[in-house]
Formats: sequence, structure tokens, C-alpha cells
Amino acid sequence: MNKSDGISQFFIRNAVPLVFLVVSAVAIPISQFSPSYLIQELLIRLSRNAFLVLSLLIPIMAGMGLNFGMVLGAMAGQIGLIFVCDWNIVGVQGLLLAAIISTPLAILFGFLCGIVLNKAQGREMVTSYILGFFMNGVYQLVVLYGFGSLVPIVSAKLLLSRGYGIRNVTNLDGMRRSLDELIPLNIAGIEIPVATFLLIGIFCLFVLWFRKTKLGQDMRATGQDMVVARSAGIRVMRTRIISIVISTVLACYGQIVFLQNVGTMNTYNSHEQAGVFAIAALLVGGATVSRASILNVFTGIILFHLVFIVSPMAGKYLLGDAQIGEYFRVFISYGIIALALVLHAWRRMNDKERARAQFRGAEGGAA
Amino acid sequence: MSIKRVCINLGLVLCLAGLIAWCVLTGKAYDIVLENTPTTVAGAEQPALEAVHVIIDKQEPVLMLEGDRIISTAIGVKHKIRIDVLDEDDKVLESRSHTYTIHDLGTPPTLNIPAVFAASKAEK
Amino acid sequence: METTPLLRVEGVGKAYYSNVVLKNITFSLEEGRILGVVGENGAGKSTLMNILFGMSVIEKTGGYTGSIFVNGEEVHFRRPKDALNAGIGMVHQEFSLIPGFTVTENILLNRESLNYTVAEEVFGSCLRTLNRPAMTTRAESAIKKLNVDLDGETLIAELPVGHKQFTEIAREIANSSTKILVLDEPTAVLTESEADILLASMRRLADAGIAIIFISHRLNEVLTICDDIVVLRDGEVVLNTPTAQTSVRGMAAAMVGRKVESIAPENNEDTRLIGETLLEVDHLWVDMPGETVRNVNLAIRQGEIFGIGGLAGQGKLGIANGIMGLAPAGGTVRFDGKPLALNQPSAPLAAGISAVSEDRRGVGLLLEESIAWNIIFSAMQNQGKFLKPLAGGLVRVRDEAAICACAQRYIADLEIKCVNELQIVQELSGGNQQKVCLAKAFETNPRLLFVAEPTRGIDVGAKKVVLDTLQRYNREFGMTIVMVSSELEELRSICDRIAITDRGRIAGILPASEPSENFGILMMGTAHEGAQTA
Amino acid sequence: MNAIKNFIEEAGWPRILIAAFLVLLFVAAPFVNVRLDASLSDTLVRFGMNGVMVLAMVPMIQSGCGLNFGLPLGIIAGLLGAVTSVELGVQGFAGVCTAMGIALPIAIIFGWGYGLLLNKVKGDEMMIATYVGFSSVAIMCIMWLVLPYSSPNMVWGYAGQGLRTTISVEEFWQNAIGGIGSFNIGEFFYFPTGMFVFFFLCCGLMALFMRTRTGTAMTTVGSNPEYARASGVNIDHMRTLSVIISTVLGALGIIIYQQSFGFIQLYMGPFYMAFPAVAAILIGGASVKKASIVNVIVGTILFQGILTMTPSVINSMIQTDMSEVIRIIVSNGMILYALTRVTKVK
Repeated sequence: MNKSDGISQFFIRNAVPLVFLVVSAVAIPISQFSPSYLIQELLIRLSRNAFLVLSLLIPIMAGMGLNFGMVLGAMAGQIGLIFVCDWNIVGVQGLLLAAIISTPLAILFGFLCGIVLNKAQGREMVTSYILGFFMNGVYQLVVLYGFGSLVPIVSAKLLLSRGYGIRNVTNLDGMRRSLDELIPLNIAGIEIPVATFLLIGIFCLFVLWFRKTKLGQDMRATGQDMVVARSAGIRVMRTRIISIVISTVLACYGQIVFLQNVGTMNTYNSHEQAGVFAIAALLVGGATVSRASILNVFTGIILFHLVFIVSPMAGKYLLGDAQIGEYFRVFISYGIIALALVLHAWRRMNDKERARAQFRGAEGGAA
Repeated sequence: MSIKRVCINLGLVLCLAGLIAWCVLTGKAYDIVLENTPTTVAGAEQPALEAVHVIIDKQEPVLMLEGDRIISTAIGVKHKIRIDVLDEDDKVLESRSHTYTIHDLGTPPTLNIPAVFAASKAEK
Repeated sequence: METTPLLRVEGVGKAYYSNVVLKNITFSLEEGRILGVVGENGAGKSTLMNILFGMSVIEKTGGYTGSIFVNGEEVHFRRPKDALNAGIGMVHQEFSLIPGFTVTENILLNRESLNYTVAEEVFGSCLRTLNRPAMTTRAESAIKKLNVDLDGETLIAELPVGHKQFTEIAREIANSSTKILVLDEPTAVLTESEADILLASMRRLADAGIAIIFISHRLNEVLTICDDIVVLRDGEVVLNTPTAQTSVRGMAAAMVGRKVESIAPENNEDTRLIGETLLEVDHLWVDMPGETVRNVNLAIRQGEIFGIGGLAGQGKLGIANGIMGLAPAGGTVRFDGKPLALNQPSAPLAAGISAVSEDRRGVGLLLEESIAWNIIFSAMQNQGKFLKPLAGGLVRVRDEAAICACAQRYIADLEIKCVNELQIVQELSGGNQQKVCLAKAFETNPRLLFVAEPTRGIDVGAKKVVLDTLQRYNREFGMTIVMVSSELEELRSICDRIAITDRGRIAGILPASEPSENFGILMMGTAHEGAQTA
Repeated sequence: MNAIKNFIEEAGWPRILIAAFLVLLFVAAPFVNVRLDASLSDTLVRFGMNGVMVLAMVPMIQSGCGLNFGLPLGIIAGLLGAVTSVELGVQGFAGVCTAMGIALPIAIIFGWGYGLLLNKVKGDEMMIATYVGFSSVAIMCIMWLVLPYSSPNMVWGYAGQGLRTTISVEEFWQNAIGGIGSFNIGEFFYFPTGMFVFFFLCCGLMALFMRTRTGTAMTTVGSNPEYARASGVNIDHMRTLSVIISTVLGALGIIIYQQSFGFIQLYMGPFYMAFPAVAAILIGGASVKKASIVNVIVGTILFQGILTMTPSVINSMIQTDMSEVIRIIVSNGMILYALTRVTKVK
């Protein structure tokens, strides 16, 4: 491979992050935000989203693509939060308890999701996506009709006026930013959520460590070639289920961390957003359906949210309408996923072609 | 399954249980009714205090005038309440502290300031 | 000194239901020796290896008879794992490697060296971490035993084919309990120099005490490397001898030499008119996976039945698929004097060439559709048959009545056993499915018909109908037929001339009346270089 | 006994449950004071409104492109046609025809591009279709603000530009097709004859097309692409053609929907519109690989029946509106079932 080829390969591989870099480089000056505001916002979003995005890594490793089913984990986290709110447990203790009670739920959801996805091999993504919608219905059924009637809920503040069902907005005031402000640090007027970042750091280490375990190795093997992995004696189906379970549990924690920062929970919408934005951010970071690293996660969140923050204001100053910027960011979140999926499918086809061409070339040489 | 494994798992389960207990004990927030109304403690009539600052744990001081009933929150089981009696210039005349657990207060948890004030005096 | 042989196979037989594929196989293998197993496709080699390796297909179809001894103890493998535990390692023809893993990781796949971690006490041993240095050492020692130049840290995807093969072998050696190594055609994908290295490594392994079963079609290699040779034919051991006592010719004769009943082609020269060249193939290459055609020159004459034989993977199937535009191809093909566009499936169909695919279920049929649809589709798409005008010729829709009539005609003609013409093809037996494929091709009235493996996997009765029908269409309608088959005797029974492919080239073309050995020699790729003629 | 077993196997449990549920709703209706004739009429109207969009699923399923989650693309074409027709101020039947006339070429162009894209990503069509649909809706949100429409019926009053989220077509062509030959029986039963005629016309044309040479080839491509290729059919052309037909039907479908509904919903309106259509055809008995016109008709009746009946009947029964939740569970459950089932057969 010669040098210019290498450079063009670099550009092709990193096309998505580069485009975002250019877009934000253009849009930041137009938006007229101050650097300290931007840094503060980015830090907040980084601490909010990193966990959710990181939870996507493990299923990618296991070859199951982007886990659109992570919304199941988010749902589990929300159910935990509802309970904790109802019992009126506040602060970090509340978050911890929410995480503890939602863990078995998340494991159950992840297990179900894993079983369903094993039945839909080759179309995991679309299935996990629909599964997310389906479980959303179940979640609504339980939370909107079951809570307060079948599941005891004490606090009238949480319930709808009819006496059962959780209100559309759940207030998390007691837990609001309790993790972020656990270890306060303020540099030049910018608040840094140290504890959250510590947690994220620990989790990154976990992912790195996990890759080195036998299970991680099995997952990578399964992800690359299921048939070979199976013939080598790896329990492929089990490995796939475990990867989804881990992802779901982590997404559940991610959602709790996310919501403690936001401070309020849209009982019936928060989780829906979680999936799309996490996946879009990861893809913006240069990850593909089959390969993603921790670096992709952080570059992705920074670039994606940079564009996200500045686009409404940039749209306003540029076109005189903030609404356009709003829609623009909706477009990029969906567009980027579409683009990444297309590129992935396309590249896979091309690689196949190229492998065949190479084979042909070798044959020719031997002849 | 080795003994070691059983021990480690058992230890973890205990840790988890401990963690849950800790969360519930130290993280639960209670609504406490504070009353600054006349009351009787051990046969002795306690008049309401004219103006006090009530400070639960390290929260912001709450100003209570004679006859006030206020709902405040307290996180955890054990609390230290401090009562600052104020004069007309909002200067602290006298400051008294009292420790109690939430279960001492009945349901709903109610704290009568003159009673607490009297009790803490008795302690001294 | 008489020792117990490492592996002893005694009287092993196997039947898939009523179809006997192995009869009374007996041989033994001693420590440090290399045993060559040769035989035509379908001679029973792969079944034998499946038994040795405990593949589940054997157990599922009723097990085998006879007994196998390893180190003097009788064994009966039910799963590949049993065989592995007994020290039998197998390298299959298809690579079983993970492309994104390094050589080391592949060699030690699912047998990694692990470190203790505390987490395993809770979640089990799957959370042990990999011990990379130990893995590297183990992989290196395995590679060293092979004496090949292989870097443990390279990704498999970046390796040349030969090195992948070495990785596979290293994987089996790395398993310290491996005492018997089965290599299934390991040299088929290698260049000559790579093959030489492999043979040298095999010798080293044998010297180190590992017994090797070497399956190959390259008789020269077998002669050079093996200590003993077993030749299988029709599920029986026809030759079991030390290498010194045989020759290429001897082996070839043993492999193909039937009870040479010399099926003399019926004297048809007077009844048939073999005309001018109809199809001319010049320097054809076809990139068909597993059946690569490298350089083929052929001339097929009007009205003849031309056979193409050869061992699996030597390109005989590629020729038909390449000309039909189903696999990327190059070179020149002239049909009836006019050049034929390649890589364009509609071109040969338009010119009057049809094909019956060897992949009946994958390419040949619409399994979920009716017999009628299957038969008429090609003719409808390419020749506009079975359409009737509607609304004054504005649109033309399927003429269901004509379609049914046509299907019924073929059902009667080819004795297709079915409920009626609307039955779903999936429900038919293999033989009847094959007849549907033939009907589809006949309905396009081709001047030239390619028929690939027409009798594979069908019962005897259907086989006869298929072959008779082909002959009948050739006689009655003068349809030129090119039949591709692995079964030499089948080719010899109906063809006029037979070409044998070897490594993507035509090794030679002989009249069907030649003795079998001559075909066998061509197949084994041992014929002298000048054999490559058109 | 065997026949029952076969039937269950053939139809699949979810479908039977849904049908039984619907029957139950109709049986229960009179007991909770829900008028049967009104419900029936509602069901029929909704059937007419949605039928064409469900029909749009057929060609792509048949050609092996899977469920068309990218239906919003066709809907956008329809919206462009409808909005332009209102801008021009054409009224009545002519207005609908104008809308369709304008939507048609746009849909063909969209479908062509979309088809080319899907040919590049064989095997991953459904996921990509979903996101192509979503992102096209998002980009059209911007376009609705920017495009130079100026009819005061459609733009925001205060800004003088940018289209409103819902635009009434009442003054233009509400019921312009549905109203043709429509009649009432009694007070509550309304039958939108025109809409039915249009829907069955579309079905008829589709059935006819499926019987032509090209239609046969298209089915074959979906059934076994290798077989089709070996028979000289150009797979990519067939797939593209099926996508174009699907997109066009999506465009026509939304116009029919709007003329009955009375409003054009812009912006995020078309976002999730593919899902009910997908669910309907699956409920009707289609799989990810095979669909027929019967599936369309049965599925639309069942699905729309449930959508109409649940709010009225369940609400009267338990005084709560559970219809939204039931809709989500039924439609997505059905899609999930189809997705996991098809691989099991393989």
C-alpha cells in the first residue's frame, strides 16, 4: 500500500468524524457562544452520556451490531428511580439504591433481549430496534396502569390524579446532580463533575480489562466468525446473550447517571431518546457497526454534542430561524445513523468483492 | 464449589445487603413537622418561643415565630437539631442542641420546638 | 519388534440408511508414520474421516459398524470433542480461522492460557484474563515444530493462503495431546513451493512421533511423503501397501479401475449426425469459489454429448457456470460462430444455451413455488412464452391454462411423481426436483444444454430416467449436451467424448471408450505436461 | 383436530389472538353501549384511509427487499404533491388529482434513488430503510420551513413563511375521492364508496401487475435471487422497480389518507407512519419474504379494527384510555414476531 493510498484510506475511514469537525469548526464562531460556556456544556454532556455510549461497546465486540435494545436497560433504570423516588431516598444513596434494584430487572431484560436476538441472527439491529418499541409498550402498560394499582406506590406526588399510573414527569430533585457534586471542583468558573468522571474512568478500565478476559476473547471470536467460534467449542449463543445482558445493565446505570444530571425524568420518553443519541454519538466518533473503541466514544460525544449545542444558535444567526437548527440536529442524529449503516453495508460488500479480486489475482500469479 | 468461592460470594452478598441498608438508613428523606406551639412536658407547661432559628443537621436555618407549623425534611435516621433563640435584632441569645432518631417522633414525625428546647435544657 | 499400533481401524463399515458407503475398512497406523489415503470423490474418504473424528452426522444416521482402536484401546467417538481428547487432530479443507485474530490467538482458540482473577470466584472461570506471554510461547513452540516462518502476531486476514494452512496445522499441534493428525487435502490450496514446505514439516512432525493421515489427490506428493498408502474405491480398501511397492500408475489403476466392464458406447455413429463445432471456448477463466477455472480451451460439436469430468475443486463446474454468466469470467466464447457475452446471464439464454445447475436447491429451483412456475419461468422471461394479452393487448399477463398444460406435459413425459402441477417443489423428492430442473431447461428449447451433476443425490430409478431423457433429447431433437459430472462411469455411459479438468485446466480429452485408468491418470494430475490440448 | 393444528401453525398464534381479540371487542361493544354500526363505519373508513399504504408493502416484500420501513419517503412525496395542490388552490376531485399528479414523478425519483441505495446494501435493507425514512422526514422538516410556499391557508400567520404543522384541506378537497358515491345507512353508518373503489382499483392493478412477466420476475427475485439470475432476470432492476412502486403507492396512500382525514400533517407527522402499515400487513398473514393482496386486506381490517374498537370499548369498560399502549404492543409485537420467525424457518 503506498502513501497516498494510506492517506486516502485514513480519510475514508474517518470521514464521519472529519465532517463533524468541519461542521463544528464552521458553526462555533457563527453561534457566538463563549468558549467557557461551550466547555462547561461539553463537560456536562460528556459526563451525562459517556456511560450510555460506552454500554454499546460490548455487543459490537460480540458482532451483534449497535444495540438498539439498550433502551431496555434505560427502562430498567427508570423503574429503579421511580421506586427510589417513591421511598424518598435522596442523594448518592438514592442513586446507588436505584442502581441496585434495577440491576436484576436489567439482567432479566437483557436476557430476554439476548434470546430474541439469537432467534433473529443476521438482523439483530432491526430486531433489537423493534424490541425496544415493543418493550416500550410493555413499560407503559406497567408504569401507566400497573404502578399504584398492582405495584404499591406510596407517594401521591408521583401518581396521576386518578390514583394509579406514574405522572409524565417525575421529579428527581432529591437526587439531582448528587453524583456530579459529590466531589466538587471548580476551575476558572467551570464546574467539573469529578465523581461522575471517576466512575466513567473506572468503567473504561473495566471495558479494557474485559477485553482481556477469556469471555472477552470469546466474544471477539464470536463476533468475527460464529461458525469458527462454535467449532472451536465456544458456546456462541450463551456468549451473545451475556454480551447483551452486560450492555443492558450498563445502559441501565448509564440512564441513572444521565437522569441524575438532568434532574427530571420524562417517565415515558426519556428512554427513547437514550438509544438514538447514544448510537449517533458513537457513530460520529468514527465507530462502525462492527468496530468501536473507547476513543470513538469520547470523540463521538464531543463532536456530536458540539454540533448539537451550536446548531440552533448557528441556525438562528445564519438563517434567522432557530427552528431550522433544531430540525437540523434531529436530521443529523438520524442521518448519521443512516449514513453509518449504509457505509458499513457498502464496505462489507466491497470488502467481499476485494477479497475475491485478490484471490483471483493470486490465482493469476500462480498460473 | 470451593470453600473460598463460597466465602467470597457470601461476603459479597453481605456487602450488598450492607450497602442497601446503608442507602436506606442514611439516604431516606423524612418530612418532619416542626411546631412552635405551647405544649406540656412532664406536667410542666412550655410556652411557645417567640422567635427561633431551627437548624436540622447542616441545613439552612429556618426561622420560626410563635405558633408556626412548618414541614421540613431530614435525611437519614439520626439527627441533631439546634435551636437558636433570637432577640429582636435577630441576634442569637441562646443556642441549644438535641439529638434524636426519627423513630422517636411518631407518625407523622413531629417535633415540638418548646419541648425540645425544654428537654435539652434538662439535659444540661 | 511388534508394538501396538497407535491407530487401528478394523472392519469399519457405514451405511446411510440403505446406501452403503464404507465396507470392511481395515488398516493401521503406527507412531511416526505417514499414511496416505487416496481415492476418487465419493470413494468414502470423507465418511471415513467423519467417523474417525466423531462428527455428529455419523451418530445421527445410525453410527458405524466395526471398531477403532487408539493405542490398543477401543474407542467410539460420538462428538468431535471425544476425538480431540483421544489425541486426534483434524485439519479440514475449509479454513476454520478467525480473520481478525492473530496467528497466536487462532492457534490457541478456546485453549488460551489464563491468569487467575478474583472476579472468577463470582462469575466463573470465563472471567480469567488471558496470559499473553504464555500464549506466545506456546504458539511459537507449535510453529517451531512445523519449522515454518510464521509470525505469531500477524493477523490471519493478512496472511497468504499457505500460511493459513500452517496456522491450522499449528493449532492441532499446539494441543499437546495430539498424537494423530488428519490432514484433508492440505496441499490443494498451496503453491508448489508452499506444498514442499508443508511436506517437509509433515516429515518433521512424523519424526517427532506424530502419526499423520494425509489425504490428497496429488499422487506424486503421496508417493514422496507417505510411508504407507491406502487406496479406497467404492467404500472399500482396494490397495493397502507400503509406498515402495507401488507407483503412480498402480495407484491410479486401483482408484478408478472398476471391474472394467467397458461400457462400449452404443454404436451410434450411424444413427447420429455429429456436426460442426457449435461452441468454442478459448482461454476461459472463471472465478467460482472452490471451482476456479484458470485456462480452458474447448470445442464442442453440434449434436454430441460431451462430458466434463474431474475431481471436485478442479474447475469442472466452473466452466458451465462461467459460460452461463453466473460467475465472473473472462476469455472468449463463441457460439455458433458468434461471440457470446460473458458475465451476463441473459446472453447465453438468448443465444439458445440453457443449463441445469449443480446447485439444485440454491440456484436450480424456486423451492416455495409450484412445479408449473418452476418449469415455465425461464421460457417466459426470455422468450415471452405463456403470456396472453389483456385489455386489447395493453398488458400481457400469465396464461395460467397454458402454463398448467405445459407442466402436465412434462410431468407425464419425465415421470415426475407429484400430486399435481401446482404442488410446491420443496415437497418433491430429490430425483423429481431434478426432473423439474430438466423440464425447465428443455422448455426453453436450447440448442446447447449444460447439465451439471444431474444425478447427484438422487435415487437409482430417477438416475436412469434422467440419463435416458438426456440421451433421448439428444437423439430426437439433436440437442447438444454438455454433461458435467464427478462420476466417471456415468459420463462414460452416455458421452461421446470426455474432458478431464485438473487445477482449472483441461488435462485432456479422450473418447469415452478409452479405458478408465487413462482418465484416472488425467484426474490425478500426473499426466505429462503436453496433455493440455484442446 | 389435525386441521385445527394446521390452521394454527399456518396462521401463527399472534394472528389468531389478534383476530380473537377483535371479535371479542365487537361482541363486547353492545354491552358497554358502544354503537356497532358506528364502530363498523369507523373501521371501514380507516380501512379505506390506510389500505393503500399497506398495499405499498407488497412489492418490496415480494422482491426480497423486506418490510418497507422507508415508507416515509413515499409519504413525503405525497405531502409535496398535496401541499403544492393546495398552494395552487385547485379544489375538489381535480385538486386530489393534481396532488397525485405532482406526487407521482417525485415519488418515482425518490423511489429510484432509494432503490439504488438499497441495492448497495443487500441484507441490511430494513434497518437502513428505517433510518433513511427518519432522516428524510427530518430534512423535510427543514424544507417545510424553507420552501417558498406562500398560500395563506398554509403558512404561519405571524411569520408569513414556513408551513404550519397541520394544514386543513377542508376547503380544497376533503372527501373528494371518499365522497364519490358514498352513502349513509341510518344515522351512524357511513360508507366511503369512492375510497373503497380507489383502494380496490389499486389492489386490482397490483394483482394484474404481479401476473405480468415483470411481476412474475419480481416475485421470483424475492423467492430465490439466484434462480432469477440464472434465468436471465436483472435482479437489481427488479428490486429498484419494486421500491419505486412501493414509494409511489406510499405517496398515493397518504393523499387518500389526507383527503379523508381532512388535514395534511407536516413536520414529524410522517415519522412513525411506516410502522402501522408494516404491522397491518404482517397481521394479515404476510411474512418478511411473502405477501399477497389478501394479506393486505385482512391485515388492514384487523389492525384498523383494533385501533378503532379499543379506545371505544376498552374505555367504556375500564374508564381508561389504553388504546395507545395496546396499539404499541400489538403492532411492534407483530413485527417482532415476523422478524424472529423467518430465521427459524431457514
